[in-house]
Amino acid sequence: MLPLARLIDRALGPVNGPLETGRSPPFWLIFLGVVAVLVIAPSFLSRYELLNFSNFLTNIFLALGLCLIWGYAGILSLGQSAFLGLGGYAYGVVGINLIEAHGNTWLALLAGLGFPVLVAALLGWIMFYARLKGVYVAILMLVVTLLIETFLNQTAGQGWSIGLAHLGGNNGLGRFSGVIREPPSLTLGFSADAMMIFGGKTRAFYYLIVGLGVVSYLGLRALVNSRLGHVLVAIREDPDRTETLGYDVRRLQLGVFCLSALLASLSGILYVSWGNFITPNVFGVYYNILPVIWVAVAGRKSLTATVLGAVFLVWLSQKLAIQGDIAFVVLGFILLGGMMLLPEGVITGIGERIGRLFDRLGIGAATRGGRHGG
Amino acid sequence: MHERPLSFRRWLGAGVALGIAAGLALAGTGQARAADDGPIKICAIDDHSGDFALIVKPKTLGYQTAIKEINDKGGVLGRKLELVFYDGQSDVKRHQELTEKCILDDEVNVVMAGATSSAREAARAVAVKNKVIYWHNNQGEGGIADHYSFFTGPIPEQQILTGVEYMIKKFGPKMYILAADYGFGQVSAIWTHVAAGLYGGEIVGEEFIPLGNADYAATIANVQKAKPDFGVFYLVGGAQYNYYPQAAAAGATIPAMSTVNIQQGYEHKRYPPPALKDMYVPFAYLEETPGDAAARFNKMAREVNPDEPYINEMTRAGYIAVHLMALAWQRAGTTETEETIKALQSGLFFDAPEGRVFLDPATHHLTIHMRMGRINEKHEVEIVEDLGFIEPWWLRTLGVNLVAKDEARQFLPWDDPRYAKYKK
Amino acid sequence: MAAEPLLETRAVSKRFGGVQAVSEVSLKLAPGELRCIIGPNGAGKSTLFKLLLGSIAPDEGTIHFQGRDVTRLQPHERAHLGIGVKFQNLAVYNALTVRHNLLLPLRHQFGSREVEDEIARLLARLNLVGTEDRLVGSLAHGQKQWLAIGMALAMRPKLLLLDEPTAGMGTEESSATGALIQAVTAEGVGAIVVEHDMAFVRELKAPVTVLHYGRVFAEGSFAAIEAHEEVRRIYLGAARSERPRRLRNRQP
Amino acid sequence: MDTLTFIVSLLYQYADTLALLLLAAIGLIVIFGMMGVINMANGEMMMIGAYITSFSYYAGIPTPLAVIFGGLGAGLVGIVIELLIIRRFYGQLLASLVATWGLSLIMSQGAYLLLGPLIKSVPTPFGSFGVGDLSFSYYRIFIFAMGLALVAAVWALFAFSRFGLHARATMEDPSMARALGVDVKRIYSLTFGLGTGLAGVAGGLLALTSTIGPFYGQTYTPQAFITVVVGGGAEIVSGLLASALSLGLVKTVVMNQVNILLGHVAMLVFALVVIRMMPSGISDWVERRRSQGRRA
Repeated sequence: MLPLARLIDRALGPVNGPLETGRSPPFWLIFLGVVAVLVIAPSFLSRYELLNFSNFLTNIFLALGLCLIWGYAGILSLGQSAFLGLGGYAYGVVGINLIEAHGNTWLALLAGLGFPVLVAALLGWIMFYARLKGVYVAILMLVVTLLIETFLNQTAGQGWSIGLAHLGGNNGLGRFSGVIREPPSLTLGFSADAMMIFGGKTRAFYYLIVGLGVVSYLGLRALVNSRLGHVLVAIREDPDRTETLGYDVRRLQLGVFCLSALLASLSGILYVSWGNFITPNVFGVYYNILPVIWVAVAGRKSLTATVLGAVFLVWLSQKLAIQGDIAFVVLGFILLGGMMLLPEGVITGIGERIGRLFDRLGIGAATRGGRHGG
Repeated sequence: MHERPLSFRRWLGAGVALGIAAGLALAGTGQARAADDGPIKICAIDDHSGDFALIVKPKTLGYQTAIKEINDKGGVLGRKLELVFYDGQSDVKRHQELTEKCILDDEVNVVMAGATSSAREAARAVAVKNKVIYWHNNQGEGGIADHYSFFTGPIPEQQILTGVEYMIKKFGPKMYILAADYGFGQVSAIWTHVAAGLYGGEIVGEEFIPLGNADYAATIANVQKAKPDFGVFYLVGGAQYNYYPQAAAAGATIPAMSTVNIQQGYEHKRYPPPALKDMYVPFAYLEETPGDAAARFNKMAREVNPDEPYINEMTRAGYIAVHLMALAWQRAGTTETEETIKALQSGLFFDAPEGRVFLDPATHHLTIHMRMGRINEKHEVEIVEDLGFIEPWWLRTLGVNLVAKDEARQFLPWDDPRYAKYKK
Repeated sequence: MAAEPLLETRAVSKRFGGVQAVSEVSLKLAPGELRCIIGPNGAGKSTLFKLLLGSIAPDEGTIHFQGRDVTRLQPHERAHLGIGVKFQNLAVYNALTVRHNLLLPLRHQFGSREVEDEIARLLARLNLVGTEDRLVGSLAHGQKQWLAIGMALAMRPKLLLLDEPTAGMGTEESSATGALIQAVTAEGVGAIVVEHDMAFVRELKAPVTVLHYGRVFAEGSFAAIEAHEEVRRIYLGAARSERPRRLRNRQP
Repeated sequence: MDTLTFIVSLLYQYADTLALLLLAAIGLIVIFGMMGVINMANGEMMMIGAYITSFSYYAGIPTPLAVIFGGLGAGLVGIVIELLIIRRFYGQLLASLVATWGLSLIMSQGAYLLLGPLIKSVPTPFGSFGVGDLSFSYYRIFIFAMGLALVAAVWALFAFSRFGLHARATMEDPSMARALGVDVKRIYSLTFGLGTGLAGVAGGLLALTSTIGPFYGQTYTPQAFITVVVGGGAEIVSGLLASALSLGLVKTVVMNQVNILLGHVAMLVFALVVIRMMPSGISDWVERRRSQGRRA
């Protein structure tokens, strides 16, 4: 074994367990390379490209959260965007009310992270403590999110205000009132004259997302390879059995569901900070099918594949939008085709297949079947 | 114990990662910047998929028709017009992203985007922030006063006030409002209250229908119980159109007025008669609009796209917007934004398919020749009254004058103290 | 403390819709006692099993474990009290290694140092030495069954519930399993084996309880049960007389 | 308004709500109950039924036959889908759910691309009748009756036919059924086809009183889901009936007394309360009460 590999193995111990794709030294070298490219990217991207790329990246947290609950813990939510939306709305409502008085958005950030988790806790308590099974959880979440959309759509009237924040119905938070009060961008800092504003076009925002993305990715890798991660996989494989091994499956499911809501709400807050805009659309069918497509197509049992899949597919659906009508059909075919041909995910699956081909040809070293955690 | 040989699989996974990152990073870095002698770019973001595709698709045809017509005559300022089209997918966030792309990436000269008020606001906010001229080209709830924003669709004082006044005179004072339960429907309902107050009407019932609601047994009974003289319907989207056949089947059809049905969704062509009998529409444009100009316009549009099922009010609005921009660029002698806005505010008029339109410098809305149409039992359109040329006067009565003073807000009927008493 | 049974059910009953799955079953099990529960298909064996492990609660009756009423406790709570379970199906985690499978139960009571010794001890006992880092998906069928029993043992249970522990095993493997169960009970662990395979029950030489239509039909030594005319009849006639059992909760 | 009119009106509305819940959910719950699969493309099957009904009608085929064609067409499509797609996801319920969601995207948007947004509606038959000040549609009452008739037909099919016997055996224990000589794969294909066929008939029936477009069926999907969640998959017929009757009551009362939005909200809240209190579905709960009553 290469000494370098041993060194990396030791340094990366917590994040480098068997429950994640990509554990070899070359992987980590390339990982560092990618991070380096991300760090220098703003110097060669145009203003639009940076803005657009930042937008793509805001989705990562939503995707990671879905990957965690679906791929690792076996809970599929078809309404995951509900938490993105609730996070965005809660952040925006508090932000609009406090930005002028406080000059920062710390409390808004807290509200944006906390509110969706509370909702997730309530729904999760109902669903998991009733031992509701998989497909019910999946479709109930879809019904819940669609109903939130319907509710928010009708909040255009004057009465629907929370303090200074007018819910604005279908027009979006803070709109549809004489004076438009947009939700503010994240404004963080510890003294009044050293506030940092993370608007969508700023490099600060871009670096914030890249930083949070790397931290979340590594943090989740550590989580899934920890004892808790093993328990989650055990719950996915067989909840009844896991219970008899002394684990309170309901509580763990609830906990991981709340964590995924937290991640989704982070996407929501960043999305609002990016464009100062959020509408009930984010609760609709398409916003909820998109993360499912990313995670399913990329490979739901791998955080790495999920991140790559999310960024690539968001980029693709924007490209498709430019082509016109065919966007949804193509996405539908990608989802269906991906699931039928490579059920473990395209990114995971193609890699595995080519790896096997090379093994057969005697190129490269033997791989141990399935050790990638798939 | 954890010894694991390198595998091609892992190499590959990482390679894909790097490839995508690099691809994204490099995508488009080499794009050529628009030169001043290149084409003038008009960004159009219309829904060609999703819920609103049916009503919005004809709008793109309006842009295409105008651009073809202008380019055939040599373009503007010696430059051709070019349509940069994106599918908004009936998705608000998509409108926001694509507007960013139009402005920052394609560097277009004008943005025309969004049909629903939400998509409009998403796109408009981006355009305004980037100081780019924005057009909204279908009917709307009105009230927007903004330096960069221009409108070609009819607004409440042109449609709702006149329409309700006509209906009260013809059928009596009692009306029942059915409105889609979102911004547009709610504001239109308030305007209807205002109209009822101004013209001696009485609102005997009001119901807001969630988007996507498909069955109307309760609503039909409620309407019948209230015994209105006529209905005022602001129903939006496929599921809400269900009201009409269901009411017809229950034998509960009443004369009704709408500002969105027929002129956008051509329901009279899509439903077997007589489901929409006695539907009254105060319209700027229908394919059935009388006159040579309308006939010429329909023919021109059909040459551009023979498959379009119906030339609707949005086709006309898109068509006018492009022509007005062309006139403004011509008059300004440049495509520079501030100069162009000055030209747009210089009193432009254009011979639109329904008659002459005048772009009001003070409010950035149009004076429009409005007509009242009735759908008969065979689902043909009868023009029952010529409502005449109606100015966009409401914003002016609130003191808005965009020539003299910039604004960046939307006035809603509840912002007008004179109307406070009509609200419930 | 022989007076206090390890496990006692007092007239537990469970209905599913219109079907009475378990009816007033009363059982007693002493520490270190081994008991087999048999019965034709649909006799209520699996329902009783689920009632004992706690994944369903009885409609009536109570369940006591070491004198404590556990009727309303959840499976994970019962697991911590010392009830270990091995399901009929191959309830091992194919996506995890043998080591991680064992770690799941072991982590409750062992620190990182002792846990290694415990794993080694279990592997030796289960004939699984050398498979530690293999994914469970790649093990042979019998090995998986042993691992499943091992995971139940890893909880250091006082009572072991085993549902068809030898399903799908060859004769030799079955004998080894029987020996393992007997060895465990010899250490003072009570065990209930729900079994369909009469040959294996014979091998265990343990007292037998026969369920029929959800009721305790007969009880006694294996020899007595084997000789029991009525038992022979219901077993042979089972296929014909079985009432349609409706399947509930067909959720994934 | 007199009391009679009020009662008739309320009953009519209840029947109307019930008809929608039954028709939207019946195909879904048959497939879910028998196979455990949630067919996310149920709405699209209704769309296919509606489209075929409309095309047939305008091709000169009598309306009842047109609706039957709609059901047959959707049933055939369902069998093909089962053979090509669902079959690969046996035992992976979440995966089959996601795959059918992808299918739903393809079918709705594909129908839009191929056939456009404009499908001619079919005229509503039968006319109307009046009670007091109000008038009502005969056809809406007819579709309520049809909803009940379809439920009864499903019950009879499973209770009395050979297919039903095999299907029930398969549902209870597929490997046992296989051992007894049942062609389990064929049963699954036919069951899926039956479910989509029912959705197709429902789509055709509702098409006679609705706008038809590519997204027509999706309108009914949330209500259908709630009905299935509340009903549970264990008892197809009694589950569907118990669920639709209770949900319909909640919705009708709230809609009548407050507004439509709260009618929908009340349905969801009711569903959440039901699953918290009776996780195995309302039919199981009802049956248990009943059997307790019998015992007492």
